[in-house]
Order: sequence, then C-alpha cells, then structure tokens
Amino acid sequence: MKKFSKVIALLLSFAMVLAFAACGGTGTEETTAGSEETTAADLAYDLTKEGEYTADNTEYVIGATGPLTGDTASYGISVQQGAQLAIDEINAAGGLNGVNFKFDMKDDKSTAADASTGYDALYEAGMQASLGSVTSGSAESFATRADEDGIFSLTPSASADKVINASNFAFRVCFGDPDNGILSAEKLAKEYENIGVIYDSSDPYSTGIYDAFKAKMAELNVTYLEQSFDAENNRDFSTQVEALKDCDVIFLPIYYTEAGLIAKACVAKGCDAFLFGCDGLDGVAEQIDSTVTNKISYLTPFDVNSEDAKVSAFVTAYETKYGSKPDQFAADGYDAVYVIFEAMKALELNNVKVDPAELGKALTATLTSADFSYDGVTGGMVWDASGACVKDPIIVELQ
Amino acid sequence: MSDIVLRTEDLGISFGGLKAVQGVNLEIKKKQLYGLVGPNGAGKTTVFNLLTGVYQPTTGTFYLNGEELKGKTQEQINRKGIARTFQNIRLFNNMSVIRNVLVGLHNQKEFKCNPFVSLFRLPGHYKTEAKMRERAKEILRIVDLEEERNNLACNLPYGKQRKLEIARALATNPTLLLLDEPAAGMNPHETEDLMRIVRKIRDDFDMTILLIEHDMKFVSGLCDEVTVLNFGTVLAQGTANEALNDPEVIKAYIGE
Amino acid sequence: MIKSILKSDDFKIKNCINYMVIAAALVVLVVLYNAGELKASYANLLVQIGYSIILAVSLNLVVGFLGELSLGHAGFMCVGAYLGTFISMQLSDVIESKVICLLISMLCGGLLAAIFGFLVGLPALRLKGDYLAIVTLAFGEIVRTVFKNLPWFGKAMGLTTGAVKFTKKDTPLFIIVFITVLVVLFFVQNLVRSKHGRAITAIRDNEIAAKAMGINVTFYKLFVFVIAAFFAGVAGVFYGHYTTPVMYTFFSYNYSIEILVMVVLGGMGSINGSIIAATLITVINYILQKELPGELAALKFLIYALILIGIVIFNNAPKLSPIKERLSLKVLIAKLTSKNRKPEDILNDPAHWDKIPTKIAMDEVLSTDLQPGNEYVPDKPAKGGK
Amino acid sequence: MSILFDGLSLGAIYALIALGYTMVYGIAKMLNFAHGDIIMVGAYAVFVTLMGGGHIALAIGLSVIICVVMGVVVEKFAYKPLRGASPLAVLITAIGVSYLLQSISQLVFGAEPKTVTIASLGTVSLFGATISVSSIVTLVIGAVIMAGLTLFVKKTRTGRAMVAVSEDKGAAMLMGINVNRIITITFAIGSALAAAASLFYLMQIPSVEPTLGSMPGIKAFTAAVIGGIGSIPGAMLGGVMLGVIEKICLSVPVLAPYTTAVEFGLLIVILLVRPIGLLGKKRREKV
Repeated sequence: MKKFSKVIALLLSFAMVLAFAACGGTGTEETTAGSEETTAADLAYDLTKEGEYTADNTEYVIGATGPLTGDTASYGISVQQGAQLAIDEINAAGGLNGVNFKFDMKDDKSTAADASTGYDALYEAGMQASLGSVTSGSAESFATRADEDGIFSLTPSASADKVINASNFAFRVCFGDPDNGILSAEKLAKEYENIGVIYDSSDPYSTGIYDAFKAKMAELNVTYLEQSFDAENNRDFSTQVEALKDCDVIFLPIYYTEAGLIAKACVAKGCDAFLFGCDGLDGVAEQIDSTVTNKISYLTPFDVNSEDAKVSAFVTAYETKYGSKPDQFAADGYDAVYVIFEAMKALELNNVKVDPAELGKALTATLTSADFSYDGVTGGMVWDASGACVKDPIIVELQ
Repeated sequence: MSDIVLRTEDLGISFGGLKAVQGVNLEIKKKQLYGLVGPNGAGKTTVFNLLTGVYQPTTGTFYLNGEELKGKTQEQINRKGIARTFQNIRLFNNMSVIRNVLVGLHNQKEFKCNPFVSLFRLPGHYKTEAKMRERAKEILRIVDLEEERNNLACNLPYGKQRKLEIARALATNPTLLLLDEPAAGMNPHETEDLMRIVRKIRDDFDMTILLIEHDMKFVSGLCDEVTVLNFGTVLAQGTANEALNDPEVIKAYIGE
Repeated sequence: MIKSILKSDDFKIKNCINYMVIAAALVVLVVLYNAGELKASYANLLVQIGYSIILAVSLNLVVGFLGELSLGHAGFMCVGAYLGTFISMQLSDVIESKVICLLISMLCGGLLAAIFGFLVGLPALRLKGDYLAIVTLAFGEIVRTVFKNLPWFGKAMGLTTGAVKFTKKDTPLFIIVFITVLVVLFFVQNLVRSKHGRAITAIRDNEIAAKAMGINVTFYKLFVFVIAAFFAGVAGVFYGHYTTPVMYTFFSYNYSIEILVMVVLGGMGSINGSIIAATLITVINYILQKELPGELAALKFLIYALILIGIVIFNNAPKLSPIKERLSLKVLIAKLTSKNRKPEDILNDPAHWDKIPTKIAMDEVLSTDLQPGNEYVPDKPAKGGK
Repeated sequence: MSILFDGLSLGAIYALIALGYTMVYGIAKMLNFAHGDIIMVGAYAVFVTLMGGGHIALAIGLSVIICVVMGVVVEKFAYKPLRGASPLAVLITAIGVSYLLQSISQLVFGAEPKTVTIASLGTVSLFGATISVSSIVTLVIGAVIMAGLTLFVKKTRTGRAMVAVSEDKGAAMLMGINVNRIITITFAIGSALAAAASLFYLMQIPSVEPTLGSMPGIKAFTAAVIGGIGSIPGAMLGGVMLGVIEKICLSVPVLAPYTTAVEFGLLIVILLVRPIGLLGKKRREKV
C-alpha cells in the first residue's frame, strides 16, 4: 500500500511534467514582447473598464519598488520621499477630479527577485500605474513583469537601456547611460589634455556610462588613464587618486557617495584635478566640506540651487517635510509622479477603478504622442517611442 | 614462516626530538592472542597508531602476511586487514548499534553497491541492504548485543560500548584485530565475559589478536605471548608468565 | 525479493510521508491554479519556496550529514543561474518549448555547478570547521566577482533572461519546481538512507573511526560536495528562469547565510526540518516585504534578526531546556503516542538537531594534521647526532 | 612606494579588526560575525560627537566606551546563554546580532551615508611619494596598539589567564580562573580595538552608513585566517598583507575589478599550502 502511494505520486509527477511540457510548447510563441515597436492600433484603450484587482480602489494607486534597506537604501529612500511629496501636493490640491492618489513603495534590496515579489504585491493591491524601480537591475525585473500585465512604468532613475527595452510600457525620467557617457566624452576630449577616469566596476549605472564613454573616446582617438573600484569592497580611494594625480580632469561616472570620498582622497593626496561627473554626482555637495578645493561639476537635469521658481519651491517643500535637501533621485521621483498625474489629467480620466492594462496603453499613447511634454524640476521632457526621455542637461558647478 | 601474520622490523617513531617508540620487533602468529603491556606513556597506543597508519613510522617497517604496509593510509591498511578499537571509545554516537556495525561492513566485497544504484534505488540496493543487516545481526550476536541493536550507541553502558567497538572492528573482516585496552572500566564480571568473547572470536574466525591491557589478570589469563614496552623500547618479550615476571618489568612497574 | 524491498525502511510511512505531503499539496495547487484561484503572487512565492527548499536540503547534505560548515552555497547557485540560464538562452533559439530548454539547462547548470563543487571539495579534504567555512565563503565571493566582470554575462548589468523567463502565459514554473523538489528529495533521501549515507554520517560523527573502518573519506567528502553543488546549481537555473536579470548582487554571502539559517533552524541532518524551515523563512520574508511599506522596511531586518536570535537561544540555551521540555510540541505528541518515554529521552533523541555534535566542534578545528596527504611528519632526527 | 604606504595603512585597519576576531576566537572559540558591526557603531559614535561639536579626543573616548559597552552587552545577552551549546548555534546568533545592529542603526540614523569631517592632517613627501599624514598616524598608532596588546597578553596576569583559557578552558577553570570574566574581558578588548579601527577607518574613509562594517569585517576575518586564527602576530601579518595586496591589485587597471577574487584566491592558496594559516599553531588530535 505504502509502496503504491509512492509509486503513484512519482508517476503522477512525471505525467504532469509531460503534460505541461506539451502545453508549454504552444504557450511560448506569443510571449516575445519587449522591444518590438508598437503600433497605434495596439494601443487602443478603454478607460471605463475595471481591473481584476482594482475593484476596491478608492484612490489611484501608484506603485514602485526600490532599495529601502541594504547598501543602496539611500537611493530608494530619496525616490520614495520625492514621490510621496508630489503625491501629497497633488492630493492637497484636490487630486484628479477629486480623487486622491496613493503611493506605495516596496523594498527590493536592489535585487531582481525581490522587485518581482514587490511587483506582485503591488499589482494585487490594485496598482494602476507605477514608477517601476529605482536601480537598473530591479527596474528591468519590474518592467519585465509589468509588461506581462501591460502596466505602465516610468522609472525615475534606472538609466540602463535594458530597462525601457524590457517593456512596451516602460519609460524613464532620467538620462540614459550611453547619452551620459557620449556627452561627457565629447566635452572632456574637446576641453582637456590629461584625462583620467574612475568608474565603479560593480555598478550597472557606472559601467553603462563608462562603456559608452570608452567607445566614444576610442572613436575620437583620445587616450586617457583608467582606474576602477568595486563599491561593495573598496571604499578607500587613495590608490586610484594617486594614479591619476597628475591629470587635469578626472571623469567620475559614479554616484555621489563615492565621489565625495574621492574628493576627500584628492585632498589627502594633494591632487587638484577638476572632477567631472554625470547626474549620479548630484548630492555630492552634501558629502564634502570646506577642505575640498577641487573644482567639481556634473551634467545633470536637476540643480538643487537653481533660481527656477519651480525648483526652489520643490526644494523648500522637501526640506520642510524631510529636513534635508533633495538629491536628484528625489527630484526624479517627484517629477515621475507629476508626469503620470499630468498624463492622466490629459486623458481626462474619471474612473478610479480603471483597469491598469487599459491605463497602461492610454498612458503610453499619451507620453509618446507628439503634443505631450512636461516641464518639471528636472527640466522640460518629451519621450520617444522607445521610452527614453529627451531633455537637456545643464552643467552644475560647485564652488 | 607462513603462519606469521604480523611482523614489525625495528619499528619506531620520533616526535620532534622525542623518540616515542623505537626498535619494536614483533612476530605474531596466526590465531595468536598477543599482549602489549607497559606502564602509562610507554608507547603502546603509539604502536597501534603506527600499525594502523595514523602515524607514519620514522624507522623500520611492518608486514601483514608478508605484505609491506608502511606508507599506506588508514583506509588502505584497514582494507588490507588490520582493524582496531580505540582506547578512548570512538563510536558513531548518533547512530544505532546496528548501524555502527553496518558502517564496519561497508567495504566488504559481498556488499559492494555503487552509489548510483542506491540513488536510483535499483534492486541491487535492497538486496545488499538486506544482506548487510543479516550479517550485522550475526556479528552483534557474538558480542551479545543483538538485543540492543536499535539503541543508540551513546546510550549503551560503558562495557557494552567497548564490546560494540570490537564488533564494529570485526565487521571489517580483518586478519589482525588490535584491541586497545578492551577491559578498561569494566567490572570483574564484565571482564570475565569479555575474555570469553575474545577467545570465541579467535576460535570462530581464526582471528589473530593483538591487545593492549593494564589488567594483568586479563593479560595473563588470555595472552599466549606478551611484549612489555617501557619508554618506547621493548623491555621483555615471551610468554605471559615469563615476561611479566621478568625483574626488569617488575622494576618498571613498581619502581626501584 | 519484492518482500525485502517492501520491508525496507523506504516504505515505512514516516519515511515517505514528505513525498506524499508535497505531492498532495502540488495536486491541490495545480487544481487551484487551473480554476484560476491561485494569485500570481502566490504562484511566484511558490517558486521561491521551491528553490529555497532545494537549496536548504542540498546544503543540509553538507552541513547536517557530512558535518562540514559551508558558507558558499549561494556561489554554486550563482554558477547554475548564470551558466545554466545562459545555455538555456542559446537553446531557446533552437528549441521552442521553454520547458524543454529549462530541463536541459537544469542538467547543464547542475553539472557545471557540480564541477565547481568538486573544486571546492578539494580543500575540504585538508581543512575543517571554520577554515573550510571561510574557504567556501571566499569561493562564493570569487565566483560572484568573476561573473560580475565577464562581458558575456552583461558585466555589472547582469544577464537579461527575458527570452527564457517564464511568464504568465507559460506553464506555471512552480509546478516544475515542485516536481524537481520531489526528485531532489528522492535522490537525497535515497542517498542518506543507504550504506553510503551511513558512511557519510560516520565521517561526521567520528572521522578517525570512520577511517579506521576503511571508509574512503576522500571519496565521500567530494561526493557530497558535488551532489550538493549540483542541486544548488539546479536551484540557480530556476532562479534564472524565474526572474530577470540574473545579477551578481543576489548571490552574496548573506544569501549563503540565509540558506544556512534555514538548515540550522530546520535541524541539522533533518531533511523535513529543512523543508519546513525553508518554507517558513521564505514566507516570513515575503510577508514582511509585503506588509511593511516604505519607511518601515528597515524594521524587516530587525524583526528577522530578533526571530533568529530568539529561536536559536530558546532552542539551545542549556539553562532554558527545562522550560523547553515543558513546552515542546514534540514531547506532547510523543506523550500521546507512547506513554513510557520520559521527556528527557525524547528531547535527547539524536534526530533532534541541537544534540548532534557536528565536526564543527571548535576544539577539533585546529587538528588538521591528520588529513590525507598531510599526515603527521615528525621532525627529522638531528643530523650527525651529538 | 605610495601604494605600499596606502596598503600598509589600510592593512593596519584590517589588522586591528582581525585582532578582535582572533582574540574572541581564541578564547571563546566562536566566530563573532557581529564584530564588523561594532566598528559601525563606533564610527557612528565618532560621527555624532563630531556633529555635536565635540572634540576629536572626546569622540575617541566616547567611541571606545560605547563599543566596549556594546560588546559586553551583546556577549551577555546573546552569546552567554549559549555557552556550551553547539558552536553553529552561536554562529547563527552572531549573524542575528549583526542584522540587528545594522537595522537599528538604519532606523536611528537612516540609510543615507553621512560624511564625517575629521581635520585633514595634510600630506608629506617621503621617498618621492605623497603620503597623507593620517595614514602614517594610522600605521604608527596601529603598531603601538598591537605591540601593547602583545605585551598585555604576555606580561599581565589577566593576559596570561586569557592564554590559559584559550589553551584549555576546563583546566583553566580548575586553576581558579574565572572563565566567564575572561571571556567578557576579551569581548571588551576586542570591542575597544574595533573602536580604534573605526576611528582609523574614518580618517581614511570619512563616511558612515549602517552597512559600513560588513565588508571590512569579512576582509579582516580573511586576514585573521590567513595569519592563522588565534594568533596575535598572525592577525597583524594577515591584515597588512591583505591591505598591501588589495592596493597593488587596484593599481593595475586590468586586475582592479577582480581585486576581491584575488584576495580571496590568495586565502584559499595559503590555506591549501598551510592549512593552519601562516603563523597558526599546529595542534594534534589524540587518537
């Protein structure tokens, strides 16, 4: 008897393998979504339809995942605070036709698996549009999942091209990594002689920019000195700075925490090179002090000290609410929420239980339409069909 | 000549500068019960360790049935036919009594079974397991532990643990059995019983046995021949009575 | 013959109940799924539970049965996830069915991980305890560092596995994962309940005695490392088909430790314990992630840490054992089933994990000189002699 | 040359942390996984004092006191109840404590890295290389602390008692040594060393965050094992070696991304050649 139960269990399981192998074969054909171009016909939408999980919604739910714990927690928290600020402002101003918004961010520790789990939780809690995820890996995971359900995602800060390629409904607010690298290479090659680079080999953002930079420099036939580090393991930059001490300029396609440490290492090593970076460097002002004499500037869409009324209003509101100045992540999060809000307003949406897939198609159609643009704290933006954001960088100089 | 099972030639080892054992020459004949005695620290257990490959001798060598075993590992020596028990009992404490013996049977030719046969549960696995169990029970019967076979080794009383060690060593089907203080910690009644078992093993299996023991009654009552060690060297050799009554030996034990 | 098979331990109810429970659960879940009653989040959670079980059970082979502490299990998973999924993506150009790609790449990923298992097993022959632990940890970090820098696997960006990832339209991955769990369980239990399993536990209990019994310690240590690495590699392949991209960050030593925690909480040497603990920890993680929004996320680790410390101290503190005796569910159940066993006996049952002394006993750690190839070589006698 | 100096001062930090690992291991026979997080606590103590306008000397004092108290408290509540339990259980608890400290500090201070301003001591030219004074200070003070520790263990009563406990706990107890007290003292010393390490760490890497301690902790543990765990000179040797090798690897662009792999690879090679670490003591198992 006992033997039989075991044998039966095994037979059953093998039978299931075969059965599902068979039906899996037919299922795979139509799953190649992603980078294919979508046509307007694909984006026909019906905003009166209710979604499976949104039937109980009393507010529009915008979801996101991001690192709230772990090494990169600060980026996630910034985005969360920026987005929450925008939501609060929108709700205080009466929401969309009197309907409020709700923002929920789940912790993904910057891992793909947790982003996927977070996505499920959000989707089933009635998420209708999303900010995707904060870092590139999890944003790719999120966008891939969101593509299955047709959910719109507008990532504030995941700059790898893979993210927007993963879904037809994925967009971004920030620059793409290659744009950053190419722009920087052109600028530095034109203006400086001795160029050095320090990049983070463990970080998708940094390697993404660096690879584009490297290719462009090869194309321009300019030589430079290269140093790298692994942010997980090395936080002491004396060696890298020592090696590049005699450069006129050091290009830093990295995040502000490490950039601040590099600036300080420059002081310790007596190196007075000009430090130039991309949008990741925004926030570096908080990381350095008066001992740092190097000139620092970076390409960014967001300048916390800008005279622009919109920006200063945002900075003041953020400081009042959280007690610290916003960085670029916070600004991106803030803008991303407003972009979704404006697009929904443009759609004249008046159905709090709207089906997320329908809304996804509608928002995609809106963002890619020629007459939609948004002027936010990170500058004026329009979107192309791939989901990339077109906006002008400004160069922010410190000191 | 051919009935000499174990022969050592000038066997010795030194740790650092200390010569723990030196110049030990033994000749043990088939079916002999051979005693190795001496005061504490005389190097008896070291001789066992040399014979089982735990240490490699620095001088000399040893032969089992004419085959030189110097330089072989513990596993190889066991497979060549030397099995041992330990002074401080080394049972597999978290296994039942019968499983301890089954581990001893592991390398027997008749119980060979490829790991993949077991992994895939081919019929060979079941056949082997059943045979091994039968054999293990037989061995346990010899040391009167068959009743206890499903108890945990660590829950056995001390005397029975010693007997289990013997059974386990016996399971590896050795030519030569080394018993390290088998009667230590036993009461007189248990010692009597053990003597009977050791004799029975010798008779039933045509076993050659080399044993270390402090209990002189045990040695003189059991052993055909005895070697006395002191400070790592051989003090006396001969029949139990001769060796134990040697004045040098008495001096070594009792002092001046 | 048949009778002897039926009489063997394999067919005692307590030894195959886990197959039945898992199979029954699977059937229920499949029925629910087909009825559309199983949410995607649960289906995905099930995948995570499934590969966690595979990881925990295979690590238990190394830690619980062989008695060697390994902190690099995520490294094997990493090999399987990167290489196995890479192979699967190449296959997907030729083979249409994702399931078949997955099955082939499971084998390949497992085998490649097994090769790494062999390499890690080699130092295990010479090192013990904490020394081996740090070597396995080092191995995991080395693997991760190499994969994060190799251009074929997308460098720091990770390997995008969108082409082979299982989506909602495919066969639910959890079914394949759980069938694999059953197969893994079948192999692991068969190994443990055989003469080879006895030899392995003998090595754990007393390596010197095992050697004296002629057990081929070298072979069995390598064998266990290879098998465990194989299954971890399979779990990695599932990971690669479950989520995209495969990124090096996931496979840090923290994850190895999480697997170890599953093994230790479940009970060293207890396969069912590993299954239950792997399920529980995955579910706890899931619930904490789902229920703690935003700012409270940091609380997750706090709660997790407190649960961990609490359970371990409660289970192990010598002073607490009288309280534990009174509260133990095990004692309660045993009291109901057999009346003449004392609580102490039940708790001292060696199947109960905290009573199993593994070779990680620290006092033995430094005694490394008895390993094969490293036998004690006495100093040569002073030449010339005085 | 300058690489060598940078490597030495990084190595001195590793060595100080490794000493804490080694001492606790030698005496309590446990891997204190939370040791790295004690450094993080020390670093936050320095940070808070300096932000509050305190003098650097006050910061050092406070950091040492807080670390010592933290070390002793952790020992008392998390490890002491487990004395005599399976070492693996203690290991898991230590991991739990590590998570606990990290999450508490994130809840208190936030995940954002905070920059710490310690007055720069400037640079000097030595053998034609620019070397920051702080790394020389790290080296010198590190060497002094290590020498002091060696003397302490060899010359004082408590130090000798520690050696006795590490050799044989049971025998030490019979000799009238209060083993529990010795273990507590060991944790206190180990934590004080962690506090010192945290200060040097901040001098080189002026930024604090909740996960600050984990990687240096692992590296230092590696260093302790390379040197031979349980051996004080071994920990120093291992730490310095690891620091120098890390810096050499980082200075070669092709090799730099693989630095971690090289360091851990070195560990494996050393252990395969010498399974007890470079200066570890061989112990024999009685058969």
